[in-house]
Amino acid sequence: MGNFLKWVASAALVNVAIGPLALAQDDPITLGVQVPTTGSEATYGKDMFNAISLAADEINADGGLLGGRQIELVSGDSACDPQQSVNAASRLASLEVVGVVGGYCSGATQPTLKVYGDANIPFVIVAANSTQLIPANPGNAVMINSTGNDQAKTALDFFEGEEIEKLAIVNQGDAYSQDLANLTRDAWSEAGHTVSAFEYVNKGEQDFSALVNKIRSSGADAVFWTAYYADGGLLIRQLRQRGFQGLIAVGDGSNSPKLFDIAGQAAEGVFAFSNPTADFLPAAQQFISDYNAQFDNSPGPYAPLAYDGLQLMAWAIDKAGTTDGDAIISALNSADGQEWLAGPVAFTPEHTLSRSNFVVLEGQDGNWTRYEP
Amino acid sequence: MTWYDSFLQQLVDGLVLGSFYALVALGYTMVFGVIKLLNFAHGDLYMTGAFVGFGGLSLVSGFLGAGWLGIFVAMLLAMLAVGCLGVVIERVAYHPMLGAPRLSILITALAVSLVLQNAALALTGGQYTAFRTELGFGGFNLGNLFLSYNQIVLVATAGVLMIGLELFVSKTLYGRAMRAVSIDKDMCRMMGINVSAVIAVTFFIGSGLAAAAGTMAGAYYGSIWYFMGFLIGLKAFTAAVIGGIGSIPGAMLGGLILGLLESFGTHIPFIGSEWKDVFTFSILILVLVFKPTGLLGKSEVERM
Amino acid sequence: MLLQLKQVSLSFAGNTVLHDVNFGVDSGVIHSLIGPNGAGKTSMFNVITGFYRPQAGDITLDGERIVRRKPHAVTRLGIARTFQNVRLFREMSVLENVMAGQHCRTRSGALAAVLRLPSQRAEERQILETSLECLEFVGLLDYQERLATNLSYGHQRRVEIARALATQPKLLLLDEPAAGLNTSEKHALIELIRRIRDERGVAVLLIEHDMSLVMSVSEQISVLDHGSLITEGDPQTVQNDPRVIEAYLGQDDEELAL
Amino acid sequence: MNDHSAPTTDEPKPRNLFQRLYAAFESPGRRRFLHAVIIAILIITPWVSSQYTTVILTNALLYVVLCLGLNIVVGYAGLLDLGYAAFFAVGAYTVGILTQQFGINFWAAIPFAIMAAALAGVIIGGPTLRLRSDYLAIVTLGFGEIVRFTARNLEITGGASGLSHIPEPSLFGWHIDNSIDFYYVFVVLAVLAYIASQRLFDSRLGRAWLYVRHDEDAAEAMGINRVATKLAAYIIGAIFGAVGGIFFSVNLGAISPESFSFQQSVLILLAVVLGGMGKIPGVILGAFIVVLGPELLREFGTLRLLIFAVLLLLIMLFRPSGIWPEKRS
Repeated sequence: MGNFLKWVASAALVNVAIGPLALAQDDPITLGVQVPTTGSEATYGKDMFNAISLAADEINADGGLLGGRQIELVSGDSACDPQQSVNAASRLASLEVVGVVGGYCSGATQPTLKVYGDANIPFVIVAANSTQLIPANPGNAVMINSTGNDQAKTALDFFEGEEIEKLAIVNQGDAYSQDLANLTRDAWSEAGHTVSAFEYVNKGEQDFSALVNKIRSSGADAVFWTAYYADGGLLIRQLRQRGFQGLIAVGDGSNSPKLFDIAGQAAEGVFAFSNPTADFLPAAQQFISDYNAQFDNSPGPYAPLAYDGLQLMAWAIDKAGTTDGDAIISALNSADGQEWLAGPVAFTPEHTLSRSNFVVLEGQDGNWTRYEP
Repeated sequence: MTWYDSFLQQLVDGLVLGSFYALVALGYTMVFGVIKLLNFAHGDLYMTGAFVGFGGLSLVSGFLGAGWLGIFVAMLLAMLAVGCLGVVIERVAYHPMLGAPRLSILITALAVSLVLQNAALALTGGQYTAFRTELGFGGFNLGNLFLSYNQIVLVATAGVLMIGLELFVSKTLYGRAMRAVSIDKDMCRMMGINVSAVIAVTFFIGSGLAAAAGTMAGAYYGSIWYFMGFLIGLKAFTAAVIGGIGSIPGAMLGGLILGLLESFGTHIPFIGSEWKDVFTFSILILVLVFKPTGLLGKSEVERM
Repeated sequence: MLLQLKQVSLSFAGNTVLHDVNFGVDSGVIHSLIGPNGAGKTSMFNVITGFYRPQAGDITLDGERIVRRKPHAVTRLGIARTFQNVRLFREMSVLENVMAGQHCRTRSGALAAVLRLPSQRAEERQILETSLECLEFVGLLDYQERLATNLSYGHQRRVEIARALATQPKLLLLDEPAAGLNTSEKHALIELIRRIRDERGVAVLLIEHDMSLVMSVSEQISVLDHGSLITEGDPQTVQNDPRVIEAYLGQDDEELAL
Repeated sequence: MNDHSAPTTDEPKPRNLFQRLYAAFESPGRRRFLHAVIIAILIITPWVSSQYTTVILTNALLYVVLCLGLNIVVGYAGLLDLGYAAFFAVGAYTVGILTQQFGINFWAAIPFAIMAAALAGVIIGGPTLRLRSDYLAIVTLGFGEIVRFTARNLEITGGASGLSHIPEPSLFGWHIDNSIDFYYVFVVLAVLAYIASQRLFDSRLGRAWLYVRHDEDAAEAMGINRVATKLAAYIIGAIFGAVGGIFFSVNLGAISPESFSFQQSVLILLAVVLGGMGKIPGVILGAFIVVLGPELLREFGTLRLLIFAVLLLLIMLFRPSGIWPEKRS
């Protein structure tokens, strides 16, 4: 029993106290990380946590913030559940963190906005991008992921450019992928094209054979998968195995190189919509290799945004020159094109990303390359 | 594709999916048979089986390759290991609870499920693991009907396992003891049957079958993760109940029916696939309303 | 006639259990139903109380049809019963057991309970008083706090009778109330049965194998054999009826020994 | 066991620490004192603790309401329910839709939500009550999933994103909007749920649940309508769940299908069984454990649920009938 507890305790230390153990100074700057690290979404949450801690390590190694103060991260596991994330947010607020970075599940992020708002804590929302977050934002939060509208627009242009007529759209029934699917469907029908199939699958389902048959018999020219890479990889495999010849495109939840691990050969020639990610920015090559070295894994779809989120927060703290909430919030909103991995950051008056720079990627030789039609 | 071809394709696909459900449902139903426990950790044994099978395959692929031969060996390893794990779980977590209220054992099973899931989460870091094999995509067409070799091997393997189980239960001493224990434990004790041993064997076989299904699913679909047991556990439970929980042929039938329901449920005209699960659960409820003990379940003794 | 069965037939999977039974119980009498094992006596109880549905026939209580009614409805109309093998709520106290009987004589529901309405409190008092009175009647007032399962078998039988009386029946059905009792307990039971009729005016219909008890307590006896009623009458008549002797012969002579 | 000649009280058995501790609170005087202390602690807490504590206590009190409701179904009537979150969802969504989409006043929407939940109780209970408990388990699970999928698929429920901007309620000019306000709302709800549970338990209906649970035939022979009694348990349990959901929705201001998953149902059931089915203080304890446990383990990051599960397993192994079981069983 004693040994077990020791094991648990040491394992927990490794997990939580990521940060400048060796260089710790007297007065660190504590930042909260709100991502799901348990439950079915932990795959994505842990990936984001890793990227954020990587960014914190880099900043700390460079001498920290505000003249040498180190960043210390506190995990706030949201478990992708609204109530749990409110609990986590309240805990972070009570710990008086200087800022919070994170936000993955839109549904779980939304109720936390008020918690941080009331405590006047700056919040960089890195992945959650439902349009419902915009009016719920009391002004202390900024969203650095483009909203579904931008992506739907990119998708529309791309599919039209490829002369697609009948489009099959598949989502996973969660807020993010359903939202993107609905927006794309509406845009596609409005443009006078046919949505030949509009389908749902459950997260964690492995067998898509019935779905693939349905898509095939609907005569779709192209399939658009709006959800995440893990199940997307399985769908792509099964589509190709069953002889679907048409075009396959995936949304930014699937733009991870891990898609190739799961889908294998079948992912060759698959298109993805994405912010310019890690893979083509010179700075990002370093990120990928660092990430691989530290976590023995390649970064997932939201790792670059998560990394940027912490960098942005650190930049704002330095710019504000203080840990005061108001100063940091106004510094965040003054961002004018700061750029790390996922492109320049600047905000609209609604605190959302002021640009859409979705690009189209193509799977080639087990990795993403920029696609220019 | 014509309507007819589409129908046949759904049928074949439903049967493939159903054989996974059936294999997992068997474990549910067997454990329920002997100790009247809804073993909610069963889906997680499937997950554990997939990971052990994955480990096993990387061990043996060096000299056996990662084709079906290697996968079979890995599957046997997984069955053995997870079978033993099942026995250990029964000994540690369920056996001390046999006198407790049945709901308490159910909650214990939930706790075991949480332990397995979160241990896997901690050990894998939450990552999806690609289950790489050398299986081809090959297959053949019968008219417009496509059958892959993998599907055939898979269904055949599941079939062999199920027939083997049926033979074991009906022909061997242990199998008969198992049936006897499911009817009256106290009587069995008086007759000198080692009830604990029978329960252990039941857990071993049930867990082993889940591991077999897990390994095959990993190899066939190509990726595994710590949460993969949840949904199939739920579905296998559903399948076992449709067939009549406690009945071995019932679990097989229930698994196949559920597979077919899901396969056809995706294609119901006018309502989209988002209603597929609503459709499946509605059928389940209807079955139970009209046949309260499942399709092949023994009907209750009349009251009084 | 308080209870009236007309041409009642019951069968299970082709096996006839009751065949064209015509049978009646007068108000305020102690009436016994006897017959060899397997004659269909308990089945008849189950038909009367609504646990079994007869395939044919009619049953009335005080002129009201009770056939095809659910057991709880039959109880509400005034028939209470005990079971051949005592069916108390074993893990509940004796008093709580008896209180069950008052359920069908009260009506307050969830809302009244949550709000503790005066009517509900009055009803709870009534339940308690009636139950205590019934316990006192069977002489077990001192045992009210005990768990039913901790009582002796004889006492359990009495609790079951008290519970049945708490439903305030017109007719009480006792299924082998003397089984498993010793001689002194049997005498006490005879006295209790008489008091139930004399003091409470409840008619009693009992199934019993103990012929001395039957003969001493009954005013009317019906004999059932192979699902058919073979004779009826006062103890003297029945005792001397050759058909009765025939029905019991070769079966179990001792049961007839008086 | 068999032949007690004289009426004695049940002989005291050697008692362990737990039992003595419980016994200390069985006498009415001490219980009243304890109630007063607990109420006082509940009132003072938000003024002496952090916002975080207030928020998780609010959550725990919500669970108290839900668990007491499920306890009526599972603990009193003995019906296994794996889809209790469905009632929680019906309450939350009814209020959410009526207030946010139709602009109906929150308090006016409550009766509709309660009626909707009662109706859901009838729909779920009606056809299923003759099933054996294991079958009941899957049917209730199925209903729970049907409700969740329906919420996810319909437009009026906001699809997978759910409903947001559910207006905060006001009561006689008191605008209930911050975490302390909601904390007190849930204190009131939990206390009401406690009183209601206790009163139901001590009533004719409460006893009827126990009779039916112990011996259906004997209960029926005593004039108790088995089906109506069980249905009443479902309906009342549903109403408790709906009340929890109603205030849950305004507390968070946003609801989405993931709050009403199978795991949610399981967690509530877990609290009930862990604490001690049928025993009100036990159930309350269970509710606090399942909410506070994972929170206290937050330090452990990803491992917190693993540790929680192991602790849970140990508790069940050492206290198989729950931590604070019903006295008799």
